[in-house]
Parts: sequence; C-alpha cells; structure tokens
Amino acid sequence: MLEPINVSLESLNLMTLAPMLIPIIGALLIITIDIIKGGLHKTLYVGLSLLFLLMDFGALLDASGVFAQNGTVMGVFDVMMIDGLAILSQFIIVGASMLFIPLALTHKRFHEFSYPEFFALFLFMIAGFQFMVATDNLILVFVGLETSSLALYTLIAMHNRDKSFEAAVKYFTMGALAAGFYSFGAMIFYALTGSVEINQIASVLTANKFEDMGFVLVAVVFMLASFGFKLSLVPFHTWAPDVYEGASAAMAGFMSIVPKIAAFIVVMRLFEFLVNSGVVWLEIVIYAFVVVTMTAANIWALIQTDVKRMLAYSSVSHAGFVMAAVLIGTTQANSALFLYWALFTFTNLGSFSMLWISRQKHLPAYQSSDHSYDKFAGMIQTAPMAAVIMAVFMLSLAGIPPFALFWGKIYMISSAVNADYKVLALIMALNSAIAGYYYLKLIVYMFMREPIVGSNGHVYVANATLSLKTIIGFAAIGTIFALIAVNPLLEFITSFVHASGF
Amino acid sequence: MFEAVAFYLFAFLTIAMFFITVTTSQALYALTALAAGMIFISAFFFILGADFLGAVQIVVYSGAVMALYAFGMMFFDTTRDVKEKHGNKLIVSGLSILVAVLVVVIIAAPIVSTNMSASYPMTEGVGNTQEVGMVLFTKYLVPFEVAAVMLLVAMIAGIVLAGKKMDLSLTLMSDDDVRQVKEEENKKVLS
Amino acid sequence: MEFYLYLALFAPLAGSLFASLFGASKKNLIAGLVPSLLLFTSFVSSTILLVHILSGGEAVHVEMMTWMATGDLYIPFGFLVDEVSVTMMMVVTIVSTVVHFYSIGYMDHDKAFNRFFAWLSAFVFSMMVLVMSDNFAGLFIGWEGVGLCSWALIGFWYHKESATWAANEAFIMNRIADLGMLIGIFLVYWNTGTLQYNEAFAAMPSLETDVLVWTGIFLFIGAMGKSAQFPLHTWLADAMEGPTPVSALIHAATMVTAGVYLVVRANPLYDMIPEVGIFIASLGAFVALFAASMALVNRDMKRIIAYSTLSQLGYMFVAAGLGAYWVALFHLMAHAFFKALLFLGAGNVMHAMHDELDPFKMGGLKKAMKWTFIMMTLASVALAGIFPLAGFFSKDLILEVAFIEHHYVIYSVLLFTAGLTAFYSFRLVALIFHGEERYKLFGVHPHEAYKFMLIAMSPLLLLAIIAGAFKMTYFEMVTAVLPATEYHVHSAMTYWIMTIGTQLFVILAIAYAYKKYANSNVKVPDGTSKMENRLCYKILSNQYYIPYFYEEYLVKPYRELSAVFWKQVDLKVVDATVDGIANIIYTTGEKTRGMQSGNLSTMLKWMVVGTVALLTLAVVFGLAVRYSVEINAILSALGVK
Amino acid sequence: MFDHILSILIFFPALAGLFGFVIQKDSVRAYGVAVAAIEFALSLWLWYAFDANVSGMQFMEFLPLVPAFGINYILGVDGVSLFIIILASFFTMIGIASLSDTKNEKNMIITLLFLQMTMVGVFAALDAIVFYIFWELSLVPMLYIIGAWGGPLRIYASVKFFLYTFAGSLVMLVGMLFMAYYFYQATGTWSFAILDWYRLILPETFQLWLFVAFFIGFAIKVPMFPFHTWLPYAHGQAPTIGSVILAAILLKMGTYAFIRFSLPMFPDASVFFMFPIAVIAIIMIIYTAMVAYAQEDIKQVVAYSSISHMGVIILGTFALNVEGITGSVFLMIAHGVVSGALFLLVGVIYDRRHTKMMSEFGGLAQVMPRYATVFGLMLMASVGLPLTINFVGEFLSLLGFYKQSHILTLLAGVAIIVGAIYMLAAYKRMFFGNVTNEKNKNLPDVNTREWLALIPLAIITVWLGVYPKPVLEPINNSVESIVQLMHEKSITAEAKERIPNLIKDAEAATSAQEAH
Amino acid sequence: MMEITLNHYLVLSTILFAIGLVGVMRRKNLLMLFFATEILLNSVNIAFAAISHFYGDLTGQMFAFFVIAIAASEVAVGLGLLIVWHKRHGNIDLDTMSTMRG
Repeated sequence: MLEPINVSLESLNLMTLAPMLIPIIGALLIITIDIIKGGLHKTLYVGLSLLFLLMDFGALLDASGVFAQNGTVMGVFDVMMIDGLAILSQFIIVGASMLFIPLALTHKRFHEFSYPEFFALFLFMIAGFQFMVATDNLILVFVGLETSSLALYTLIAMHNRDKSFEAAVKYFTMGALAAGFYSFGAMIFYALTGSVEINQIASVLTANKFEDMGFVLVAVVFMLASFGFKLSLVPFHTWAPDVYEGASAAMAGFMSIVPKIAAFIVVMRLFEFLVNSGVVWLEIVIYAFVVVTMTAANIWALIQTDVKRMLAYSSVSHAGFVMAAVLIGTTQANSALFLYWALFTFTNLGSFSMLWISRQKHLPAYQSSDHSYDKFAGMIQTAPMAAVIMAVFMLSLAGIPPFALFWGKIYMISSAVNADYKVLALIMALNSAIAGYYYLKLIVYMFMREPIVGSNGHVYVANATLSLKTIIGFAAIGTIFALIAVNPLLEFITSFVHASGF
Repeated sequence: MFEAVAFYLFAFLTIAMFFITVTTSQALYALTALAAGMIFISAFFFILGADFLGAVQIVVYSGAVMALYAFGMMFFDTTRDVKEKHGNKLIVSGLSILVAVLVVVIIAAPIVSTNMSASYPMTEGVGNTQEVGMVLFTKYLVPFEVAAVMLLVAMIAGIVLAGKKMDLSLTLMSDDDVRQVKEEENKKVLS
Repeated sequence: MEFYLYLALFAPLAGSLFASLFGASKKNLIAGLVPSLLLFTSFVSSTILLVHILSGGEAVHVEMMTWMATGDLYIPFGFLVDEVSVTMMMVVTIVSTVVHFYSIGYMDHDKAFNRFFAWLSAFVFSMMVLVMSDNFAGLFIGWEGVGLCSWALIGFWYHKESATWAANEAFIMNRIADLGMLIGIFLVYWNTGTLQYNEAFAAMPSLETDVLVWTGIFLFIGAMGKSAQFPLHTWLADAMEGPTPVSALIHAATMVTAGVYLVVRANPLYDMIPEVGIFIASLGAFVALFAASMALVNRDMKRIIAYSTLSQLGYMFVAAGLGAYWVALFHLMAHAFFKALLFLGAGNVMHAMHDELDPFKMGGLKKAMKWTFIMMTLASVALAGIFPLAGFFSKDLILEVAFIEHHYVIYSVLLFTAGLTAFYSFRLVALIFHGEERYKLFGVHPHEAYKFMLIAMSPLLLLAIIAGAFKMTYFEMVTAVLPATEYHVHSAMTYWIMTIGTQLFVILAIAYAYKKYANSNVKVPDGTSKMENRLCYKILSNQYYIPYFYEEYLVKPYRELSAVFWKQVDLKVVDATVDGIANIIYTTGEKTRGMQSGNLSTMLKWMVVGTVALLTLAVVFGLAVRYSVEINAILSALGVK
Repeated sequence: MFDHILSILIFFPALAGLFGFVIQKDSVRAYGVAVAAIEFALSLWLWYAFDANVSGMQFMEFLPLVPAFGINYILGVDGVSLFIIILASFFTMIGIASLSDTKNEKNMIITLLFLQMTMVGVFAALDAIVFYIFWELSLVPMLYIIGAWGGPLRIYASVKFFLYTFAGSLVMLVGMLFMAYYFYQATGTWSFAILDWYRLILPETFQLWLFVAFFIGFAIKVPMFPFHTWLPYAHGQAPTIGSVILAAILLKMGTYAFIRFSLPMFPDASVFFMFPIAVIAIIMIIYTAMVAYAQEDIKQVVAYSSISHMGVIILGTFALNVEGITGSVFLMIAHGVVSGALFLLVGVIYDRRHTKMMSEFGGLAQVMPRYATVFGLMLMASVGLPLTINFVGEFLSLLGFYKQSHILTLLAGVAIIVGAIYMLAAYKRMFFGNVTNEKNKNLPDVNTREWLALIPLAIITVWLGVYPKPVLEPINNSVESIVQLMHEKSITAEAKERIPNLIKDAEAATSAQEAH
Repeated sequence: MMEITLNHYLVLSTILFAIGLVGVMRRKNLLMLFFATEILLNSVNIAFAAISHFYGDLTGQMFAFFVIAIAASEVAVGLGLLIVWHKRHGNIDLDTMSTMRG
C-alpha cells in the first residue's frame, strides 16, 4: 500500500510559483471578462495585460530579492527552480512583453488585437516561458515550451492574412518535429540516467564519467536539433525568415527575443555542464553552430529585399553570436549573454516597432512586400525624426558604439578572448563587419536615396499612436543611453549568474 | 515467452500500421492505420505494466485525437486520393536509410546504467494508476497544472482559429470597411 | 651691421610682397619700381657689409629666431655674413638690381608685369637666404626657394606649352638633386649632431672617411642639380623659355652657381675628401667640354648662352673640386657679370627681333643696335677670357690651377674648351651683328632698347671689364675663410708660355668664328647643307640625344608605368581583391538562398538533414570513443603514432 | 568651468547640433558658424591654457562608465593630440563657413557638428573603449555626408568607406579586448585606460600579435597600402566638405593611434615591424604618387597625394625617435591643413564647373589668377617646399627615419620628386596653357566666402612653415616622454638600441660638455 | 532473443521514430504530415514506458503522460490552423504554401 505523504506547505515554497501564476490569473480574468461582457475595447485588455505584467515584474523583483539573500530556491517538490538564470531571463521575458503589449494600440485596426483571446493567449504564453526557464525538469520544460509555442502559433495566425497562416503552419509543423526531437532526446537522457532533471542527469553522467558517450551524444544531438530550431541555428533556422515575415512586425520583434531567451536558458542549463565536463564533440559542434549560424545568416541577410526579412536573418545571426556564450561557458560569457540579450531587447524591439509603426494595409505599386527597402527610400526627407531613430537602431544592431548592442558585443567578445577562444573572437568581430553591410543598406536607403515619387512621410507613421511612440521612445532611449545602464546591469547580472553557479 | 511473442507481434503490427500511415496515398487508410497503430501501442503499455498510460492512450488517441482527425478529414474532404508531388525521392530515401543505419549502430550496445537509482520506484502490489496518481499529484503537480493550462490554450486556439472570428480579416480590411462592419454588428445587437 | 644684414635680406622680400599685392591687377609701374628700388637698398646694404668685411670687420653672425627644434635637432634662422657670403651677396644684389631695372623696360608690354616683379624679387630673397644662411637647413630653404621662383619664372608665360614644360622639368630635375642634398643634410646631422656650418665642420675631422665621402657625394648631388651638371643638365637649356632677364639673373648669374657656392661653403668637408674633389673636377671638366660642344651648332641664341653658362659652371667646379675654392668663387663672380650682360644683350636683340631666337635669321644688327652690339661683344670677349677683361683673370686662373695640380687631362680639356668657348661666342656675335641683314627677309624692323635699359646694363659692362683688377683684393679678403692657396706656376717661363699660348688659341678661335660666320654667305640653314647632315652635327644639335633619351626611357616609361599602376594594379588587383571578397560573400548568399525555398517540406528536410548529420558525427565520435582502445591498438600496429 | 574643457569641447558641438534641429532652415548656417567659432575659440583657449613644458597629459577628466569592466571616461590631451583637436575645430569652422549652396543644408551642418564631436573625442580619449566609441562613431556622419551629398557613385563609395574601416576597427577591438585581458591577468583588475596600459610590459610574442591586430585597424584608417582603395572612392565621391574633413582630420586618426597605442604599448613589436612597415610606407609614397600622376580627375590626384603623404607620416612615426615622431605629428597637422585646403580649392572649381576632370580645364590661371595663386601656394606646400608647413614635418620625418635606415630613407625621399611630378603635372594641365574650353572663359574668381576659408589656411601654411615652434615645442615634449617610455619598456636588445634613451643621452651630453 | 530487454523496446521506438521522420519528410498533405508527427511522439512514448518498466521508475510514465497531453493539444491547434488555411485556399497542400521565400 502506498503511504500517505505528508507535505508541509512551507517546504513547497509556493512563492516560487507567484511570477507564473500572475499572468495565468490575468489571462483567465481576461477570458472571464470577455465571457461576461463582450465587445469591450482593446485598450482595456492592453491595460489589464500591462497591469498583470507589471505585477509579474514586481513578483520577480521580490524573487530576485529573495535570491540575492538565500541563493537558489527550489519549490513545489523541487520542480521549480528559481535561480539567477531564471530570474534574469524572466526579467527579460516580462520586460520585453511589457514593451510589446502597448504595440497593440495601433492607429490602424489589426485583426488579432481586436480580440481579447489574443491577450489571454499572450499571457498564457508568458507563463509558459516562465515555467520553461524556472525549472530544470525536462518535463516541465517541455510542457512550458509547448504551452507557449501553441499560444504563439495562434498569435501569429491571428494576424489573419495568408502570409500569417502560412507562417503559423510552417512554424507549427516544424515545431511539432522539434517537439518530437525533444522528447526523443529527453528519452535517451532518461534511459541513460533514470532522471529527467538536469542536475540529476549531470551528476549521474559525471559519476559514471560519460561511459556511454555515444548515447550521450545522441541525446545531445536531438536536444540540439530541438533547441536549434527554437534558437534558429542554421540549418534549423529555415522557419525564422518566413515566420517573421508572416507575423506582424510587432510580433516578429517579440519572437526574436522572448522565445529565444527562454530557449537559451534551457540550453545553458543543459549543455554547459556537458561542454565544461569536456565533451569535445559538443564543443566542436557548438563551435560550428556558432560560426555557421552567424556567418550564413549574415550572408543571407545581405541579399534580402525586405527589411523585415533582413531583420529576421539578422536576429538569427545574433542568436548565433549569443550561442557563443554557451560554448565559452564562463561566468563572464553567461553574463554577457544576458547583457547582450537585455540590450538586444531594446534595440530589436525598437527596430521592429519602427516597422510596425509604418505598416500599411494596402501596398502601393512600387512596394513588393510590407517593408521592402524601397519603402524607406529618402525617409530622412519625409520623416526625419523617424529616420534618425531607425538609423540609431540599425547602428546599434551593427554594433556601432556607444549604442546598446555594442556593449553586449564587446563583453561577449571579451569573454571569448578571456577564455582563449582567439579565433572565435575574431570571427565574431568580422561577422559584425559583414552584418554592417545590410544594416547600412537600410541607412543608405533612408538617408541617401531620393524618396519615391508619391510617397510622403505619412507612410512611416501610418500606425502611430501615442503608445507606439512611447514604446519606440523607450527603445530609442534604451538604445542610445545604454552606456549609463551597462554598469549596474552588468553588476546585477554578474552577481546573479555567479550566484547560480554558471 | 508470452512477453516475447506479444512484443514481436505488436512490434510488427505497429511498424506495419505506421508504415502504412506514412506511405499510403489514401488519407482514409492512413487515418485508420494510425488509429490502429495507436491502439497497438497501448498494448505495449499494458505489457509494460503501465496500465494507466495504456488507458490514457486509448482514450486520448482513439477517442479524442482520432475523432478530431476524422472530423478534419471530413471537413477537408480528403477522402479522395491526395496527389502528392514528390520532388526528390532520393533525399527522402537516402535520409531514411541513413536514419535506419544509425539506429542499428546506436542500439548495437546496450545502455549501461550501473549507478542509477529510481527516483520514484514502483511499489510492489500497488496498482499502476494509484502510483501514477501519487507521483502526478505530488512531484508533477506543477507540470500537470501547466498541462491543464496548455490544454486550455489549445482549446482557445482551436476555437479562435476554427471559429467565425477568423472569417473576416480586420487586418486586410480598410478602416472604412472595419467601421461599417462594426456598425452592422451594433445594429444587430440593437435589433 | 645687423641692421644692414636684415635690410639686405628682407628688402627683396618686401619688394616681392609689394609687387604681389598687384599680382592680379593690371600693369602698374610702381609694382616694378618699388621692388627695384628696394633691391637697390639691398645692394647698398650689401655693399656696406662688404666694406665692413673688407675693412677687416668681424663676420656678422645673427640668429634671428628658432625655426625647428625637436629632440637634439636645433635649427635656427641664422645668418652669416662672412667673406664668402658677402661676395655672393654682392653678386646677387648687383646683378639683380641691374636685371630689375632692366626688366622694367623689358617687361614693359607684358600683361603680367606685376607678377614678374613679385617673382623676381622673391627669387632674390631666396637667393639671399641661400647664401646668407649659417646652416644647411637655411641653405636648403633658399635652395628650394630659388627652385620655386625659377619654376615660376621659367613658366612665366604659362600659356606656352614649352614654357610650362620647361618649368616643370627644371623643378623636377632640381628635386632629384635636392633629394641628394637632403640626404647629405641628414648625414651631416646624424653624424655631427648639428646643421650649423661651423659646428658641423668642426666636428667632421673626427668622423670616418666613409661617412665624409658619402656626405660629400650627396651634397654634391644637390649641387649638380642646381648647377645643371651632367646628367641633370637638360633643364638649363630648356629653361631659356623664360623671359630673358630671368635667364640672365637666375640661369646665368646666380641660381645656377649655387652649386658652386655649396661646394665652396663646404670646403672643410671637401678638403678632407680629395677623391670626391677629383670627381667633381673631372665632372666639371667634362661638362665644360660637353656643353661647349653643344653650343657650337645650336641655333637658338639663348640656348647657346645657356650652354656657355653650363660650360663655365664646369670650370668653376673644376676649380672647386681641385680645392681652389677662392678661384671658383672668383670665376663665379666674374662670370655672373659678363654672362648676365650677355643675356641682357640677347634680351635686347630679342626685343628688337620680336622674340626671334635664331641668330641665322638676324645678321648685321650692329647698325641698328650699336650699344647692344658693343656690350655683347665685350661680354663675349670677357667670356672668351681675353686680357684684360674679367674672364681672363678668372678663367685662366682655373687653367693654371689644373695645371699646377698636375691634372693635365683636365687642363687640356679646359684649354680646348676655352677655344670652343671663344668660337661659339663669336659665332653668335658674328651671326647676330655682322654679315648680311638677313632679318629683312622676315620683315622685322629692329630697334635699340630703351636707353634706361642700356644704362641699367652698364654697371655690368663695367664690372665685366674691370672685375679682374680686384683679383688680389679679393684673394686677400676671401681667404680669410677659404684655404689660401696662391696658384703660381713655378717657373715664370711656363707661365708666360701658357698664358700667351692660351690667348693665341682663343684669338684664333675667334678669328675662325668671324671668318665663318661674319660674311655674307651665311644662309638660314634649311637642313640641306652638308654639314647639317653630318653625324656629329646631328648628335650635337640633338644635344647628344640626351633629352630624347630622357623622354623615351624615363618620362614615357614613368607615365606608362603610372597608368599601369593605376588601371591595372590599383583598380584591377588591389581594389578588385577588396571588392572580390565582398562579391564572394554576396554571391555565396545569392547561390545558397535556394535553401530557403519557402517550401515547408524542404524546411523539414533540412531539419532532418541537420539532425542526421549531427547524428552521424555523434556516432562516429561515439564509436571512436567506445573503441578507442582497439583503434589505438590498430593504429599502433600500423605504425601510426 | 574649464576643469571640464575637454568634455565641453567634445559635447558642445553635439548638443548644439541637437538644438540645430529647431533652427529655421535659412538661418542654420549662421548658427553652425557661430557654434563652430565658439568651439574653435574654446580649442584655442585650450592651447592657451596648455602648459607646453609638461610632457604628460593635461586637462585630465575621469568619470566611471562601466567600472565593473574597467571602462571609464578618461580624457586628456598632450602635445600630440592638442593640435589635431584644434585643427579639427578649425576645419569644422571654415568648412561650415565656406559651405557652398547644398541641398539640405541644415542636415549637413548638424551632421558636421556631430562629426566634430567624434573627431575631438577620438583625440581626447584616454580610454581605449571611449576612443573606440568615437572612432567608430566618426564613421557615421561621414557615411552620411558622402552618401547623401556625394557624386554618382556616392553610395558605393560611402558604404565601402564605412565597411572597410569598420571591419578593420573590429579587429582592433579584439586587440583591445586582448590587451585588457592581459592587463587583467597581470594586475587582477580590468582597465581600458591607455595610461594604465602604458605601464604593462608584454612579452614579445604577445606584442607582435596585438600589434598586428591594432595595425589592421589603423592601417585601413590611414589608409596604408594595400588597404587604401576606399580612399580614392570616398574622396572622389564626397562633397567638398566631406573630403576636406576626411583628409584633414579623419585620416589622422590612424596615424595618431599609432603613436598613442602601437608605439608605447608595443615597443618591441614596433621595432620588429619597423622595416616591413617602412617598406609599406615607401610603397605608399612612390606607388600612390605614380597612381596620382596617372589620374584624370584633379580630386583623385589630391586623394592619392594624401595617401602618399600619409606614407611619410607613417615613416616618421616608425622612426621611433624624437625627431621622426615629432615630425610625423607635425606633418599630420601640416597635411591636414594643406590637403584640406587643396580639397577646398578643388571644391571651388567644382562649384563653378561641376566637373573635376582636368581635361575640362586648362589655362585657368588667366581666368582665375587669384585662385591659381592660392592653388599654387598649396601645391607648393604639398610638394614640401621649405617655409611651408609641410616641409617641417616631412623634413623631420625623413630625418628621423634616416637614423634607422639610410637606403629606405633614400627611397622614401623619392617622395619629394614624385610628389612634384604629379602635382606640377596636374597644375600644368589645369592652370597653364590657353583657355581652350569655352565654358571656362568667364569663370568668376574666388569669392568672398571662399576667401574666408582659404586665407586662414594660407596664413597657417606659411606661418607654421616659418615659425613652427609654438606647435613643435609641445609636440616635442610629449613625444620625448613617449620615446623615453618606449625605451624603458622595451625588452629586446634591438629595441633598446633602436629607441634612443633620452635620459642617458642627456647625461652623456652633459658629461661630454664637462669633459670639454 | 526471447528475453525481451530494454534494448528491444528502444530499437522498436527508434524504428518507429524513423518511420515518423520519413513521413514528415515525405508527406505533402498537411493532415497526413500531422499524422507523422503523432508517430514521432508515440514512438517515444513506448520507449519511455519501457524504460520506466525496466528501471522500475515512474518518471518515464509521467513523461509519456505529458507527451500524450502535448500531442493532443498540438492536434487541436494544428487542425485549427489547417481549417483556417482550408477556408481560404480550399486545399491543405503543402506545396501551395510557399509565398514567402529567399
């Protein structure tokens, strides 16, 4: 007979659930409101979402305070794990979401934002991501991942036009395949170690000194394939440009940040111990991934004719760049990952928001796609302020100092240097130069070409409302004055990463 | 002995069913084969003593999933032959062979798990369902709840996507059209 | 005395600046007069300084201000008026004053009258800096300054292609030599630690001979350019494209002698390296002959005089190379006077003949231009070295020096050249002033130059006649700083034989020239005569084909190589590599974009491909690890370490 | 207030540029001139307040930026940077003042003001990262200037300019990070402060690698052969003002950086690479001079001449003695003035004829005598005539290098010949001869606005040629301390020998005097 | 041979997984492609159950349970997407779905 189990409530540490529960409650509330009284304006839902995200953020602040005092907290039968990584990544997730949500208040009406389900799904998705990062249990990771992914597919499709359906289907199908890979990988890990908890897996593998190297590698391969998909590492990246193009610009910006940071956390947890325990094969493979992803994505970005697609490839490339942190695996590298991503959040969301703000419903004849380069020709003359801001974002993405991403870049390269990855550091640097070209291309269009006859500055602010402008303003300020924030950010991140043992 | 016979029988059957699923050009065959395969898989669960899992498998797959697929098939009218253009068979067959070879290689050696201890050992004389329940509602409580959320998400997603809401695309309509639609809706509400 | 020094130095600069104020405006007499008067002031100051020096006064040495100072290098603007420099100052100021006044008339009708004076005075200033500087750097300033002014003045009539070409040629050739000079200066600095003459020369005796030799050679290369020594001589003849006063001042009297001045100035150095001195002397002798030979057949009045200048410069270098510095300087001075005179006379002729330069197209001008005729004849006599004119004292002295120093080859070359000199000088005089009035064929009505121009020339005439008389005074003065070697042939007998022999030889040459060219048979050559078809005539009239050689084998290849460098190397190799790298990246993108076919099935295949590839790698690696023992055993069995 | 004079110098123009957005279009030029004039006055004040007898850094400022990573905002000037800063503010001023009518004048002026910030920043920065920030940032306004106001190939040229330099400086950035890492290993603290790095003595192999990394960044900026091909395009396409600033200031960043970074940090590597670099410098000098000779576009001539002159600067820098380095620093200023002026002059004729092909001109001296005069002056300065500003620098550079190698100096000295060849040839083609082209018959001579820019330049050209002392002296003091530092830091015997020990020399000199 | 070990199950699972992969690569009909993804997940489930059985550990069953849940949810969302697509285009052919490329 089974013995009844006595569990003390304190030992559960239910507070660890708080940050995830808040958005879930929010989502449920939104659905409830919609059921009770439909047809309410989207501002209500935006407000509510923002409110819950704020509360979430507050809960995270609280959790970070706890972490700073007590270190890593395990909760709810040790499934939840609130360590520095979890907190930092959740900050980014929630922060980016807060920047994203107001983008719903566009001037023009878009399908998804007119339905409260959108906001509910969005909040569920956030909760899913939060679960994903706040555990080292592969099951919960999987469930969290799927929760968020399924919501995300729907959110993309809800943009409701052919391209977005296509994008959603592509994303979904590949996601399903990736889910298969994930479960297979997890299965082998489980077969090897009898556990689905990363810490456990690590300790078992270390204890038997990687006897079954072949099996470990197979497991790693499937995990790599699965997360390679999420992180859009070449050759698992093929969805990225299409999905970004199909989704609304705002959603694309969001996608380039939040799902990836969540995946990065899992990858860090899963792979870094492997890399650090001397699995040479993995080191080589990740090295190759980093180099190939950075370079190939950069090369493809060069030839794009649509800004959004270009940015899609660019974010693939950035992901490759950041992947280097997993390879290097030092505290500095891991801190660099967070620093980079935090700064990337501002810049990339900003640039996608700039596309969003200029989104038209019906394309003029000279424009082949939503955001073709032609559209931005001569922008400096018709909408100087917008052009300057966009240029700042592009420069930041290219890594021109003193804009935000530069700091992430040097810290990351520095970490490569310090860990004696000389060639990698050089490749990372030179890739920035290649990347410079396509960012410049947009600047060239905006600043150096004559505007196309018949287009006026209104195009660039077709969608503008106060809230959009505010978000862009936030992003721009964050990008331009990152300099000031870098030091506190760095100290904060480093202490957290260090305290989590990474 | 019985175990071996059962294993090989069901292994053969599942493989055959799934093979049919991926090769047949008749959607209906594929669906049927898939459903059969699922059932056979549940047989493995029972063999392996995972009664609960077997039951869930049957309920969920044969009950829910297959019903959904069947519904979908009717909706899509894919009972007729689906013409699939297969561009490069070489890649597919090559990759399949490669996968198969790798499988053999991988499984050539048994998994050695010497210093492994069960985290949640099965207790003798206790029903599988009970054990599962015990673990599910302690250790895996959170995943369980999250799974619930996930199902909710899936439900909402399904409703949103398949429902009427997607029929009119606000994204594609110009602002004037949107306004018009709104007004009509309001009229309906009034009348 | 410092005041006079500065006055002498800066008056020309003031004049130049004054004239340049009117640079772009219409002709203004003031722009000519003021610089001329200022130059006269300079002349007066120089004279005062000369008197001061002559009366046994101390050399005037001033340091105006620091120019460059860095590290151990310290270069001031320092000026030194000693016996040598005061000589040069006198020469420069006298000739230039004359030329200035003369030019007021000569440039009368030129639109760019004002500009002319600006440059001319600027030249004088540069020349003064050159000769008065107390260090090599200052010398170099003047050196380059005169080069610049020479460039501007040769190319004064810049609408003429030939003039601008000649100007550039002169500048660039001088630059080649200046590089040598610069290196010489560097050598001086790094070995002696200073560029001041006195300190540098004081430090030299303790240096290795090698260093001294190289220093001497490089400094002399500088001198070769300015003084148009072979092989950098071609520019001088071409420089005759400039206005004639310019030729008189720059390309006869002053600038071209700067090289000689340099060697004289650096006499402590050259004294220590006699082998270089021999080389200088030999080159000088060669150039003397070489230039004279070209003058024999030339048909351009100014070029003939230019070659004669070249030839005389050769004489000076012989003297300087043989250590007879004061002799070189003396000849320099005397030559300045009569050669300037000759040029100015030629200027008069040109004016009269409407810029006709071919003496064959003149003839019989002595009637129309009596004074010019007299002046040019006397100048030619002086040039030929007939007693008692200046040339006799200075030039014969050089012959004596060569003889006394036992360089008989040089001596005989110089002697022969003296004959040639006499011949071509009087060939010119004969062709211009004697014989038939061939100019009538061309419808020219010659007239004598303005009177004041003639008056302006008269000091030169005077000096050309009497300069020889100052020989001993001069000797006493200048040997205060230069080696005081008196050159006397040991036996009086030899001396008289030599002197009289030389005189006779020269007179014979003159007579021959008159015979050949002062008669009525002289025709304008048309390329048909027997003489013109002779090989040696062709060689000489083509200047030994040296300009042709330079054009064909240096200028053209340079031009072509430049074009190749630009079009082939820079654009097609260096730049193309850069663009090529960019293109490779771009085309890689274009070629591989097919991977993103947009087809979901392809995407899924890519994912599987990626996974399978990784899996293969993993399996290979895993197997390798698993069977590492066996693999190692096999490998070691195979002998692979 | 003047405690932060450098910060003010850096950020004043940028702030003013921001305010410039609100200025009405027609008045913005006056505003720009006023701002630039104030900036110039401030920079002159900096000179006034600068103590020429101090060899170290002055007007130091310190502000922590990212102390966790050792990045701090450190500023300071010494004799080396002081004059380039002044030059930068000077050129911005006359650049704006002489700006001929351009479209979008407002954008241009604001861009120029931003550019000025970056220029001053580069030369005032004493922290590698701050230096790098300004270094990279300076590309952006220049990119815009070339790309928006340039000729037909402007986009190609500007992108090429940007990417090429950007790629190079990224390598440099990696070098900087390595340097910081070594510093961290040696001391246990992060620091990007240049003055801290000066104290770090690296093993020779490290020096070599780091030297190469820095070299690539600097060499592309200078630009050194064979990395120079962006420059002709950039100059050829840039508007006048762009070329002026590019030639006068931006190129100097590279050579300045050699003196600020490469020499004192890697003395042994500098000695090791001295001859290869000298050979490159000589190739630059002769080869580009020949290429310049082959050009048909007057602006290209000036552009290639810039490269040629930069070769001399590099040579002087790698003389590794006081004379050479002082000379090269002085030549930076000189070349800035002269080539800036030449580009302005080319701009003058371009404004009138809208072509830069020399074959279109000829006989301009008759039509535009004043123009021809100024051009002639600058040409002579470019050729390196004594008593013009260039000569001082060229002379000292070559003099300095002569100590290291006779033959190479002789080859480098060919500069004065080949320089004369292409310059005179170009001058001849443009100004001499008869006016053959009808369009040139009635060209107006230099106008007041252009005089405004040209006269000061002409004055400086002559003034500093005649009396370089006020500039040379501070440079000399700073350079002496750099050379001394290099000597003390160097570890190989060859470096000890090649780099003079000033203190010992001085002692020896005094003892020698006593012996006398 | 007669002793059924964990390896037998793993091989079976892997074979099924491979079949699933083939289906994923081969299928152009989206609905049938989804079938293949179901196969993938199910094949893993067998392995989980087997491992769980042979180790006497329940975690594997837990994982399998969640995988089933996930598979079910995916079906819902996937079908939803297909329906939307079908409403617009009247087909669910994967080859028609390539408006975005490059």
